[in-house]
Amino acid sequence: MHFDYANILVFLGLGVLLCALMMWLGALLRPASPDQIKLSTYECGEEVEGDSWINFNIRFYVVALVFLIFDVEVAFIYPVAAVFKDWVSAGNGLFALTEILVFVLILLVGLIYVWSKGDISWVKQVAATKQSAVAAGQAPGVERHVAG
Amino acid sequence: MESAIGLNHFLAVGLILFCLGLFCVLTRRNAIGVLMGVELILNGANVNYVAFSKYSAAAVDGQVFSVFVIMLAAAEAAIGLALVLAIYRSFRAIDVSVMRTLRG
Amino acid sequence: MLEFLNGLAAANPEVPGVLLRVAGMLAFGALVVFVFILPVAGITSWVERRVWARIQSRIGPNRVGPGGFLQWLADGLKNLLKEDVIPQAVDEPLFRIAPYLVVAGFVAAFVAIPFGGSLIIADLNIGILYITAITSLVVVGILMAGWSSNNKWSMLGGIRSATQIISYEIPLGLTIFPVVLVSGTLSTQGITAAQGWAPHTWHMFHNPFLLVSFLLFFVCALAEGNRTPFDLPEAESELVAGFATEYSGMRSLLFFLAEWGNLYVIGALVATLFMGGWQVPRFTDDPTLLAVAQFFTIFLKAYFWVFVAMWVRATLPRIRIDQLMALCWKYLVPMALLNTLGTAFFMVLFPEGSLVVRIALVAVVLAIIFVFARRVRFHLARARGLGYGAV
Amino acid sequence: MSVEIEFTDDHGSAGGFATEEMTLNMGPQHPSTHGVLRFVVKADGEVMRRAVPDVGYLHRSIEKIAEKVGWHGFMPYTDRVDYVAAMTCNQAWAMAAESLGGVEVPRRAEYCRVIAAELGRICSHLLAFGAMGMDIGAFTPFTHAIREREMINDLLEELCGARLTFNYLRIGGVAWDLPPDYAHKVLRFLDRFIPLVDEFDDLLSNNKIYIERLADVAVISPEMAIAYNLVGPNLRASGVDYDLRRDRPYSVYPDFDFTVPVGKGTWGSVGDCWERYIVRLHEMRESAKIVRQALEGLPGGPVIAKVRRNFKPPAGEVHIRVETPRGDQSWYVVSDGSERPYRVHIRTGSFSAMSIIESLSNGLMIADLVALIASLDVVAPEVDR
Amino acid sequence: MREYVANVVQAATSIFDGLSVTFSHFFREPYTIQYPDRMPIPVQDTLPYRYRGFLDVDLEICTGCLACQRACPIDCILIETRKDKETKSMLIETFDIDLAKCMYCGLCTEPCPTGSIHHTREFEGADFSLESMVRRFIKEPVTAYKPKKKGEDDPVVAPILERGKRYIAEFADPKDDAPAAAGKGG
Amino acid sequence: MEGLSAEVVVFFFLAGVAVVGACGVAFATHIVYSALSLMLSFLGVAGLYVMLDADFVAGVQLLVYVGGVVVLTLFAVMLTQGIRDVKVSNRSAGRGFGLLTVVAVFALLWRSFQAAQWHRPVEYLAAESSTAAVGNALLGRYVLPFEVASLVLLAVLVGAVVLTRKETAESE
Amino acid sequence: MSLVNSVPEMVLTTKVDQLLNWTRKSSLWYMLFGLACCAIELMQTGGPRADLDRFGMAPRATPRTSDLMIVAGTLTLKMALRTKLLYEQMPEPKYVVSMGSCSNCGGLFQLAYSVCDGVDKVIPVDVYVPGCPPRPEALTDGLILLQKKMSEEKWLVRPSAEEAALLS
Amino acid sequence: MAGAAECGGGSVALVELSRVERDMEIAAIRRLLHDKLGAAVGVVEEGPHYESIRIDDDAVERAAMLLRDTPELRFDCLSNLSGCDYPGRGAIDIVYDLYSYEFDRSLVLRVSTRRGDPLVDSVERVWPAANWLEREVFDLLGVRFRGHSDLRRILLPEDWVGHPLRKDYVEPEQYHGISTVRESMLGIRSGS
Ligand code: SF4
Ligand code: SF4
Ligand code: SF4
Repeated sequence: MHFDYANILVFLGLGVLLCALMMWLGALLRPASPDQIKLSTYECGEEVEGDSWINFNIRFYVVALVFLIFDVEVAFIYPVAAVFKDWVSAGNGLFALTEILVFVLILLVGLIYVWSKGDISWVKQVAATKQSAVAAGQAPGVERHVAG
Repeated sequence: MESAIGLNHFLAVGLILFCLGLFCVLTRRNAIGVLMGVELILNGANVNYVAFSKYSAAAVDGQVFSVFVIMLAAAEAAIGLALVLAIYRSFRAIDVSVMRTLRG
Repeated sequence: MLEFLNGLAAANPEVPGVLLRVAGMLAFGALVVFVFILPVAGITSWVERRVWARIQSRIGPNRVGPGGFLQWLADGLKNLLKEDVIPQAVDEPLFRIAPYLVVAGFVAAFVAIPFGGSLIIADLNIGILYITAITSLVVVGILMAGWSSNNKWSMLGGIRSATQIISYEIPLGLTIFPVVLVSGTLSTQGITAAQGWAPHTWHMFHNPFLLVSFLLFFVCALAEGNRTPFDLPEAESELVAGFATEYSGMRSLLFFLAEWGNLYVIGALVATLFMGGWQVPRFTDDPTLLAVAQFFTIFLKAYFWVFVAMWVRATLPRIRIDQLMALCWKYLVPMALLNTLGTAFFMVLFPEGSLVVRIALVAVVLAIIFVFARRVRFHLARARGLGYGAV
Repeated sequence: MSVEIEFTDDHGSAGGFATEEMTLNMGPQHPSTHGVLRFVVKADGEVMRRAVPDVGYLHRSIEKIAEKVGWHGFMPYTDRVDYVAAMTCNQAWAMAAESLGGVEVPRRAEYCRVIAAELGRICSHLLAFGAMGMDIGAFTPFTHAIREREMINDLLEELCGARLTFNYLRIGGVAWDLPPDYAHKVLRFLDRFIPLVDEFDDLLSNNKIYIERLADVAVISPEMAIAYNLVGPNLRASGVDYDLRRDRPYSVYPDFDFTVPVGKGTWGSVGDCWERYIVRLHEMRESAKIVRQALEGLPGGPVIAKVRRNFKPPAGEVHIRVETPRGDQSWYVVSDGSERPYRVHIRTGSFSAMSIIESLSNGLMIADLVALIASLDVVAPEVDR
Repeated sequence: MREYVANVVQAATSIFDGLSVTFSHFFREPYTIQYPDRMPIPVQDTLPYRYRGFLDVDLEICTGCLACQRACPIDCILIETRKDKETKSMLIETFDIDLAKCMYCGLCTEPCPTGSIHHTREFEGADFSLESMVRRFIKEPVTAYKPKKKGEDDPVVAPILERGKRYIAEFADPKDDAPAAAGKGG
Repeated sequence: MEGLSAEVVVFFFLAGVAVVGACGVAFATHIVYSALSLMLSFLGVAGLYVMLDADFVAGVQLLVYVGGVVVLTLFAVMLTQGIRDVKVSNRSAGRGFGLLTVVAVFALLWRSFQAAQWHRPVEYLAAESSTAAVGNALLGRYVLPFEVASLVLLAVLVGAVVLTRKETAESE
Repeated sequence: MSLVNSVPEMVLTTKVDQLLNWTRKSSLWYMLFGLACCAIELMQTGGPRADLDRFGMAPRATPRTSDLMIVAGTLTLKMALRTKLLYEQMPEPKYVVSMGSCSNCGGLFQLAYSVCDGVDKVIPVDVYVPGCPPRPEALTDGLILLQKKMSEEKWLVRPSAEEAALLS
Repeated sequence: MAGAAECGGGSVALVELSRVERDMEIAAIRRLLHDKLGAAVGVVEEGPHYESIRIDDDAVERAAMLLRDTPELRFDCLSNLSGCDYPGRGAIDIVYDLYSYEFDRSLVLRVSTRRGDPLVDSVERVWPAANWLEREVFDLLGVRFRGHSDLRRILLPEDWVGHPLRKDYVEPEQYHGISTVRESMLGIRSGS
């Protein structure tokens, strides 16, 4: 078994080697003439304005948070799922099913909670624009042309 | 087949990880750094669990335990980082010493 | 592979076994990486351009080599020769490491991907778990690339990408569960072995939930691979080139390499998990011939899904980040959870599976294909019907 | 992919956390800014606080050039005012000069103008359609649109010898009559093209993802549209049923029977991006109708009135309004009786459309900005001139 | 809940439909014209008669009237003429057209009395330098053409003049035999 | 015997990775580098798990730690500060004292663990898939902790989300 | 350590140079740099009829991965400075094709006060394509000319004394 | 509106159509404005193609307000705003082309301001569309608008010198080191 896993090491190494090899080959053959302007940050042709290393929106963080929890859940279900078949053939399927059910349902509660609290939906402020359609008919001076 | 690598080797690694984590917890002023230290400590402990599970009769228990520990570590990270963010939010800093100051 | 090496070791007792093994490992690895992954990723880029072109009434690359086949080589070499710009403002070590991480992450996934009954680098016990887990390296790599570039577009692209990949890892994992439930193992070879060559024995027809799972899995895999409609990180019309904006020449190509290579991983996973993998009827006893047939079977199945991914990409618009999240958490995750439970329930009901259900599901899929063909004919007739040339 | 978007509490938008605003420069060289427009985007993560357009990267001083090149010589420049729909700009200029000089245009010439202009409108809307798809991330519709454009380009090329910068109209008429067998070719094209518009619907318009991306995004109310002087399809998408061709008819448009598509709020609200998109798609069908009728009712006669080569309209000024694909283009032309215009000012549809973006931008996501720009069908030279 | 299901169904059907549209393109011919080397006929022959490509001048029939130079809004034609003392005829010394600057508007061809200056269907003029894009038609001064009352009889000039006249006439109203945009759009 | 030597090499390599990573966490001046070193350390430890025949735990380690915790940490870092501040506030405080404490703890533990006589059975678990074993354990002996785990996760989910949300809401 | 411009001329290096030139010209990625009307023709050139993709040319959004800048349209003075910056940000080797009268020499907008008369005033141009706008085939023609030019370049070979003098 | 239906010459028809409307309206509108604003409202100026009402530069906003809000008028749209330089008169004229969607009616206002120090009321608060139009006039003609929220150059770069649409504008020799003239390869000195 260890031998199998050693392959992972080899492949990770090969991945790195692949990159290194290409970079090295390229270094042999590619021109290099860095200068101040070339090395400046690309910003659609404008001068750079402000730093990009800034604090990021918390939305992304909350998503990562929820992810982590569910990731752990997935990690828990894997072994259970792997043996479920044996339990079924051993006639204990219903018991195992109940356990999985309880486990999953509890987490589903969590998902429903964050869902209903809007923690996994993005901030959107288009609320104000919604009613504009309603107002279409009452615009002063546009009645003549406003459709239906 | 007697292996050249024994239990002690793993325990030593676990110990080193634990100590480095401890060092991190003690010296880091950045709260996130402290949390990373905690993760290291838990990892060190986990190595021990798994090592014991291999080199003991109760084979699987150690592994199950380590899975639970990983779960707890993740939970700790989630809550801890949320707390850090909360603190940052309140004090505009995640420097542990600053927090101490603020507390009194 | 292990057996092969053991056999080799037995045949050459004078050579130290470990050396032989290590050498063999390296040789096999290098073979797979340089003779399979690299060309497949490259050729995929060419195929993609050709497929795109056809869908867009064009021809696509056809001047470089026969039928444009060498296009990928020219692109690769060209980028190799391109100046390597490392802008001043970047965090240089991380900027350099990022592509390595991404490529290493994706190459490592090939360890557990079967190419045939005996053709697999390593039949890991936790194969499928391993594949989903190793993608984390890609996430970290992309995050690093985006962050170290110190460019706003990269930053946005990197964060978007990381958020997307991690989010979709959940439904991806969940859609794998039904397969694990019915096959009772995490090993990719084990999963394949639990299916047969005949379509109705494939996992996707095991029960209705698995059929849905199969669709969800493909959707999630597209999202994991940053493919349209989930290609937000590189959304050209918004973020220029996403996390790779500042990368030039070979470095940027490495990201593309990972993307195209990942396409094959996606295809191979779909084929393995749901479509019987390399299973072929035992038409011969010659192991070599069988292995070749198996290899082509899974390769074609995988490539079919690669093609579908290209086709989907040429069809669909891109969704927005909040919709992406909503889709993931509000649609895919609950549905995948239900599928898992449903499959478990089904298994309790029919511990041996049900042939009737399998046949019925095959019929359903055939019906869908039939409707699809009708629809295609309709579009063709509409475009041609009024007697105006053949375009 | 839910239709409802949650407006619950606004996490992280106010206060210190995560709300460091990021200043993004979108453009002038950016794939989705349709030429050389620039937006200075203040964003908090993905959500924009403000997007300030910065224009003028394509300011080619066409208005000043008018004062230098003379009445006839300015015609090719009008092609470049809105190169996506050069015909209608030609038309506006011709109408302004004719109106100042009191030139009577032959009826056949008017028909030729309408045929050319409506083909140009289809051409322009095709580009809008394709660019919209591309900005939303679907590349294929764009190439299909380009393919159809090529065919119209061929038709127009046959008519006037150029694919883009037509210079077809002259003061007093059009340069050349329709080539032989032209009607047949155009009709053949239209027969084939109109079913393809349905195909575009199947491919893109009705796509769930596409709808989700556009419906209820950047809704412009009719009052706002009028206050910002939005014109053309953008105005109509907001529910204002107004089309110069019908409501202030010029040329021979009263001869034709066509409907004016108006935003109905099919998937979201009236005046959202999707409505602006679909109005254009419908207008292509209507334009096709007009072309058909014009070809059928084509009168005989000359195609150009006698106009002196040294054209000197009497002093005076006019306001001319023409319905271009980007809406009511308003030309203010002053003549001082000399052989050169004294002053030409063009207020274009894209100019007003650009000016509305800033007030719409708050709360949109970056991806929505792209959709908004595309849906307004802004063309850089028309903004900058 | 109903909306939830409706969303799923709508997404599935519309994507299904979109996929069928794109798939149908595998059964349609590509629209590409394989310029430059894999075309059945030269691309110039597929262009319509009115196509405004590079300008050309038939010096044999140029009267030296400068109408074209005056008509050009951006001065990219330069003609220099001189009265020859001896023959009393007009000599054209320079006839340059700056094709790099030209906007191919055709305004210069309209006033030409003989159709001497005209657009060709040529458009391939890419080059490494701008100077090469100035067409200098005159190597040595040539005598300007004088229209004859009775019609042209010189066997060399006559066909050229006929071409010019035809150009003027048919540009506005091309006959059926004028090559049209054939072989395209199919 | 060669097999064993290979094992030694691999062990020291992995242990080295883990320890170097951990050192990076402890000593890097740049918190983003710290986070990356953390990932390295986790990878090394995952390798050690495999050596200890706990392949499933290794997978979970990859999945949860590398894919989850590290990413979350990186997000937190990016969320809290601009880069310059990060450099500053990754300073360490009281290094001397910290070092002293750690050395003391290390010495203590080292001694006790040298002194301890671990029961060391010659036979240990065959290199079989540990996934099934863990799965059986979770469904069987550890079924209660298994269910409790889901409750804990639920609590953490709600708690963490509320924590991040509450803080944002309060300041308004 | 780079071999560029450092190897004496011999058969092998010439062959390598040929290979390098072949790859470079077979994979010209151009930056999306449409400025004005010519940009429409540039799009059409990438579109189904002319299909630049045949030659392996693909549009790119950033200068970092592009080899070629097709300046398509009127270069205003306001844009000229940005153009220069973007050009500078492209990695070597890089090429510029000037498409259309405007970017060749200002064209009809030489009369304008705000237009830069020719892109060669700001960046070096390799190939000029005349036309207003050049039809897609004309642009293709220009690009083929550029490919010809590229296939004669020397990369590895150390420039001879007079060449070096010419360069500097 | 129906008047144009049988007319062949389109643009001419438009002019005639406008004349009919105008005859009915413009005098009345002027009277209405005059009642409210007094002497600030000038005469109706007759041109060959349309007439306009002349307004003082400091009454524009009030007049605009009235025109927009009076129920019988409702000029809810500023269709065009142009400036024109008349060095002979020493004036810059600003011409407002108003349009009422409700009554389908156009109206032209005209404001004259001194060339030396052009300053006109901004109508941005009445019609938001004026924001950019006024910026454009400011940019190209140098007219300043009183009360404009964001009077910056819009089309030309911030560091541009002069206002090019003035009749006496001289093009600068170079901009940031880029010369603005090009030698004609024909030997003609073209350009301005
Ligand atoms: S085509 Fe136009 S620009 Fe060219 S020379 Fe003739 S008139 Fe001048
Ligand atoms: S080309 Fe024609 S217009 Fe020009 S000078 Fe000669 S005859 Fe006159
Ligand atoms: S060369 Fe002609 S077509 Fe091209 S940008 Fe200039 S004016 Fe437009």
